[in-house]
Amino acid sequence: MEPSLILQNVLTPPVLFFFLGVIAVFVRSDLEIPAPLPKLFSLYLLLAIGFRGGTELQLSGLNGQVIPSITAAILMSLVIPLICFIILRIKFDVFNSAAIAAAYGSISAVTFITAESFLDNQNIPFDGYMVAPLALMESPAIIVGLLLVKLLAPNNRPRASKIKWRKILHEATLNGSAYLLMGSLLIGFLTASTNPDTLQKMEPFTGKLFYGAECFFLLDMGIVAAQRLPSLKRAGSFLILFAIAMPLVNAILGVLVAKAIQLDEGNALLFVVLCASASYLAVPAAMRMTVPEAKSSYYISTTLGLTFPFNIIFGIPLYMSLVNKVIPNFG
Amino acid sequence: MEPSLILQNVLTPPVLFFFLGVIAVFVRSDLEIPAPLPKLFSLYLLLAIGFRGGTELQLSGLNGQVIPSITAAILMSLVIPLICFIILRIKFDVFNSAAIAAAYGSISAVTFITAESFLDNQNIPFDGYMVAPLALMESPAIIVGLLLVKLLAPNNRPRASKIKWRKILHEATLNGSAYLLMGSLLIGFLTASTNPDTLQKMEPFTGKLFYGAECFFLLDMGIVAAQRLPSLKRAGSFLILFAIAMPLVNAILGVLVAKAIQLDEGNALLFVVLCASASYLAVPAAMRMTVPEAKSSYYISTTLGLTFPFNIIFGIPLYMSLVNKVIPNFG
Amino acid sequence: MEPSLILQNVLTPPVLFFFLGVIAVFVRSDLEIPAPLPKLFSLYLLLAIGFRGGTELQLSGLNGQVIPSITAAILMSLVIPLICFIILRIKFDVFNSAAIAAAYGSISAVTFITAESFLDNQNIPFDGYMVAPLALMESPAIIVGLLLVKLLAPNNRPRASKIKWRKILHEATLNGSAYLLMGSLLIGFLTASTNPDTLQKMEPFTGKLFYGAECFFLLDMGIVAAQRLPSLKRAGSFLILFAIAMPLVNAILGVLVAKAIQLDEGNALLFVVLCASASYLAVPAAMRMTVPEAKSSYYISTTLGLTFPFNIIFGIPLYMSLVNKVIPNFG
Amino acid sequence: MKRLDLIFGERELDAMLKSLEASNVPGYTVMKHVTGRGPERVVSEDMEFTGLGANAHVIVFCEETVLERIRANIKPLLSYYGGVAYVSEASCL
Amino acid sequence: MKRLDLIFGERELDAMLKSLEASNVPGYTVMKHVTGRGPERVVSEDMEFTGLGANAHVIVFCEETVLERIRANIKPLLSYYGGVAYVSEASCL
Amino acid sequence: MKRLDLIFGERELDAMLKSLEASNVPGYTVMKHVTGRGPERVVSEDMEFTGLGANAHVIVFCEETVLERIRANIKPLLSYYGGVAYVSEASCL
Ligand SMILES: Nc1ncnc2c1ncn2[C@@H]1O[C@H](COP(=O)(O)O)[C@@H](O)[C@H]1O
Ligand SMILES: Nc1ncnc2c1ncn2[C@@H]1O[C@H](COP(=O)(O)O)[C@@H](O)[C@H]1O
Ligand SMILES: Nc1ncnc2c1ncn2[C@@H]1O[C@H](COP(=O)(O)O)[C@@H](O)[C@H]1O
Ligand code: NA
Ligand code: NA
Ligand code: NA
Repeated sequence: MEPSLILQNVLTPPVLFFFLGVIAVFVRSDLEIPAPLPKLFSLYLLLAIGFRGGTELQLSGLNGQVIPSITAAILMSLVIPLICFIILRIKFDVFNSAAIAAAYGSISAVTFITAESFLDNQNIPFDGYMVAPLALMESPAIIVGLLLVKLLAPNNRPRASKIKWRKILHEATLNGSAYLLMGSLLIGFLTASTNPDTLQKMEPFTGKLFYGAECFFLLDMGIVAAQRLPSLKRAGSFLILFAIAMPLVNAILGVLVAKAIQLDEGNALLFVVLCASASYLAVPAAMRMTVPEAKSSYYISTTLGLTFPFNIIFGIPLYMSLVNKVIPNFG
Repeated sequence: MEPSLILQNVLTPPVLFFFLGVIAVFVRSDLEIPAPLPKLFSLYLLLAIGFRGGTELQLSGLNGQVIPSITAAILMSLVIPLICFIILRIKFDVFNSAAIAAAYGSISAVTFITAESFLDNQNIPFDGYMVAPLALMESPAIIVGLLLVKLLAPNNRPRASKIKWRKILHEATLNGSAYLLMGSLLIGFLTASTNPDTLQKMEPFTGKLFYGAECFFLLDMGIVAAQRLPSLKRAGSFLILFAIAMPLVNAILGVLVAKAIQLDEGNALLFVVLCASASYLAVPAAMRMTVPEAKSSYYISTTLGLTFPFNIIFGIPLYMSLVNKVIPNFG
Repeated sequence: MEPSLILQNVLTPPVLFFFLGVIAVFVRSDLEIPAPLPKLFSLYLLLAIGFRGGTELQLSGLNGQVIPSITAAILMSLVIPLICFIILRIKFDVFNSAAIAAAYGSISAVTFITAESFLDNQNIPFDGYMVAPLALMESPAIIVGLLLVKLLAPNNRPRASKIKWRKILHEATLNGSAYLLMGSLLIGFLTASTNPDTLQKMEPFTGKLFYGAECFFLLDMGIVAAQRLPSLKRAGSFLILFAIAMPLVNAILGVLVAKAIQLDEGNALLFVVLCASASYLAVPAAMRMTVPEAKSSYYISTTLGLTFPFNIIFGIPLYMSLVNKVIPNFG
Repeated sequence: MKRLDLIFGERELDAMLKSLEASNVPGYTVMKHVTGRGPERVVSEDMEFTGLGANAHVIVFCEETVLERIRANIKPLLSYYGGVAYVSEASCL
Repeated sequence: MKRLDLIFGERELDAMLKSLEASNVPGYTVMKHVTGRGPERVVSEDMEFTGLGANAHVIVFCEETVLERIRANIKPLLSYYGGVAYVSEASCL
Repeated sequence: MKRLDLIFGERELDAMLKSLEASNVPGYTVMKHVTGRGPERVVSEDMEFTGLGANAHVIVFCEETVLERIRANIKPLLSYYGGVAYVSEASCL
């Protein structure tokens, strides 16, 4: 079943445009999407999924699966970095281990979006409020990562860089992408509560345009991901293995939790994808500032160069069949 | 009534996104919308309101309230700078007074757009041709500002900078934003006259997308406005007071004129907002070139840092209730 | 008949916005669309016409006029550069002649788009698959241009710059714009074959938004074209004449071929426009790299500064009446 | 040979370049979207959309004699509109 | 007079500028979106959207005495976060 | 220590950087989207979307000996594609 699912996934415009970007690098085309255009699409996607998630959260209310999903998601973003850290310490120092671990505890919004498109394509229903867990998994992972450094870093760390609580919380909640996602979620929620009429005026921008903009951004992500591969090679086989195996491990953990909190098929996939995906936005930005001892090429080349493509291409359909096996479908 | 109107105004997506931007600066989030993305949205908004205004101007024809509105608007953009200038001269030299005065005589397109959204939200009808006064209020205010400098500036002004008539007219009518707004208006008018079928092909771009793009731009405006506050503090309390009180004075003048020319409720609000708003696009660009003696931080920090947020948040609902009081509603 | 057609063409939003840009330069307005915003629109338009063309190619299948159109188009893109080269050699050296010839053998996607809008406006049907010839005419022209240099360039060309076959093929097929156009075409084709449901999810982005984005881009093209005029003057009257006369010659060749392969009115116009238009994207980029001896101002100022505006304003309606005369209409 | 670094408001770029051309410079290089702080003003990138623009950084490599002409032409512009100009030694590679 | 060229990660820009201000510089010029390679890292433009950003290039024209203060303040930042700093001679036009 | 300023067409950037790497430079800094005028060509920002691109400005701080190697490698590229290269003195902060 998986091969056909993978094929179905690969033959959708977002994934095809991702491939187009990857191939552009491999065949050395000079196709490029100059800065700050990728930033435009990145900001747009965060704003749009935040806003839509907020409106759906309001519509569904805080009952049913919402609270369990959010609680479980936050828990996962605390636990996964710890597991990753232990594994990474086999090969890396505290700084690098903590930074990479935080990235894997956090999430990738674009992987999430692609999973939503996949579900749409398979006509499997899911709830818009799953954006809330998405928005809430960035900060805890960053906090765990910084705590690990604060507690376990060698004492000879230069004084100037002692991480203070204030700074940890600041980086965890207020870095640009986390802030925009949370803020748009709140605005969507508030608008749906007080001004439901205006929702349809936002719809062409946050809704209709979304799928195409996602394709455009994935074209760029393909280029960026493929350009990370050389530095991935330099990072060594341990990290390469980690970047593929860890998402699988996290996905298995995720599907078990999803079963435990009785998520439906669609929501379960999204939950698993949150666990299995790794951050290349909020976490690298936070780590660069607070743990400059960690090599940014490690956490960027793994998350962007390997885990992201893996999830986009193979991961999502794989996790889908995992969900189908573990969670009985009462469709 | 006003508090509830203000609350209703504040709880719309554009204003909420504006707040999101403001708060981002206050809590020191690293959210930023890198140049030239704000320019993209600014150009888009000018093109879209110009085009739509032009089509509606064609549909409504030049009869009825159109000519009086335009005449009154141009008059206001000549009178308001004079009043402002006299007040500003209490504290500032000719250069700074003239530059700030010109800004307050001119208009802010985004304030106008937000007022339109407000009316939409309140289900109060208004006419699209009010974009014509909007487009026509920039140039006269610039001309008055430059004339004040030409006539009243001290004689020891360096020769190189003597402003010539040509230059005054050039800056007044041909600076980028005024030119794009007027041009799009004309194109909209021409298209509606000769090719009405193509209007609906423009609609997804100039119409449907508009509300969302407005939100995105207001997010940036929030960031930019909040970043002006420190230099506002340095500008002193006189200017701070001016930036709040002057819009109110201009709004009162505006509502009296609106009553005199018998504008309907909706159009009256738009007219008042034109009077009360201040320019941060065309006028600063023109003043920087022709009156470099004026401190740009003065006219920018007042218009962008204070008058704009004030109008967006409190001004519009306040002016609405002013209109409701002064102009009897035959709804 | 032509004057009225020209007027009808001129009074459409895309052409009017083009004029707005041209006039902005002539009256020295400071309106500018800063980089990389034009690149954004350029990438978007290529992606969108590619994708739409691909889907329509799938829907229409490879029968009927498709194969003849494509074959004829490729043939034209091989023949036209040879004719141009012979003419250009009267005045220019091998390098400049080959580079300009390649540009005129290739195509301008925006001219093509404007022709589609023109047909739409005239309610003349045409087939979406004409994007396939568009996509396939860039590479052959580049190959011919580079071959001419390789074979005919003086022997004292520095060794470092000997063009290798590999490089010729690389530049011809893999430069950014050709790659994106072909790739999007393929993705559109694949999506329409395997996932027709997702087509309507792309529609708001690749379809609805298109006309407005085209207008915005043409505004920029107007600015850019007008800015090329001074260097055109320096290029001399031979090149100016060439830039107007050559499109006409190519159009006549094109209409004869279109008649021979029995294209319908609409498709015939598009085919003629492909022949008559000249490249300012793929070809200049390729020539700059491989034939730096050629002056880029020659091939850029002719294609962008003269041929493009001529085609957009006069060419398209002129070619339409040519098509009407040569090809009997069984409407 | 000399290297001249000019930093000033983007809006004055055309005037400055015209003035450089009048001084017969052999060439120049322009970097836009530059920000900074002088004795008085802070120039930040976020004001670009307002039309105020940021700074431009212009580099000119030229002979001493050309520099004399530039000095005469540029100084009034700089003192009127603001901006700075510094000279260092340079030589062709 | 001296010219100081600082090149380092954009994310450290605020800290650097604060440190320059603390050294009482008369002004500075900032170019962002700069890429490059140092002994260890390659910085490329395409990572901008991730929040990692590119490099910033900061130029300061100042007197020797100011340079001393800058050196004291900036060196720890550079050695901790990475980045390079070079000094050359310059003079006012 | 030396400072090398290279200014040339963006499209040649890859070739130039490869050539710099071959000269074993310790690092380099790249600024793109640079415009300017040389003896022949005017390079303006508005041509970026055509794929012609603008100029790139590359700065290399290196020792005299490295400069020798760069000179040998870069000169042919510059004379073929166009572009300029200037050297000045510099020292580490
Ligand atoms: N000492 C300095 N070092 C480097 N750049 C400076 C210096 N002073 C001024 N600038 C630059 O020159 C621009 C214009 O200066 P001003 O006209 O003095 O505001 C500033 O925005 C800075 O970018
Ligand atoms: N030798 C050099 N010449 C020019 N720029 C350099 C040099 N070394 C480093 N850089 C710049 O400084 C940045 C930071 O250097 P690093 O912290 O060593 O990675 C690099 O990305 C380059 O842009
Ligand atoms: N004398 C000069 N001073 C500063 N920049 C120059 C000079 N000459 C050339 N350039 C720069 O080098 C680029 C390429 O020069 P060229 O190949 O001569 O057209 C120009 O576009 C300018 O940006
Ligand atoms: Na995760
Ligand atoms: Na006003
Ligand atoms: Na052609």
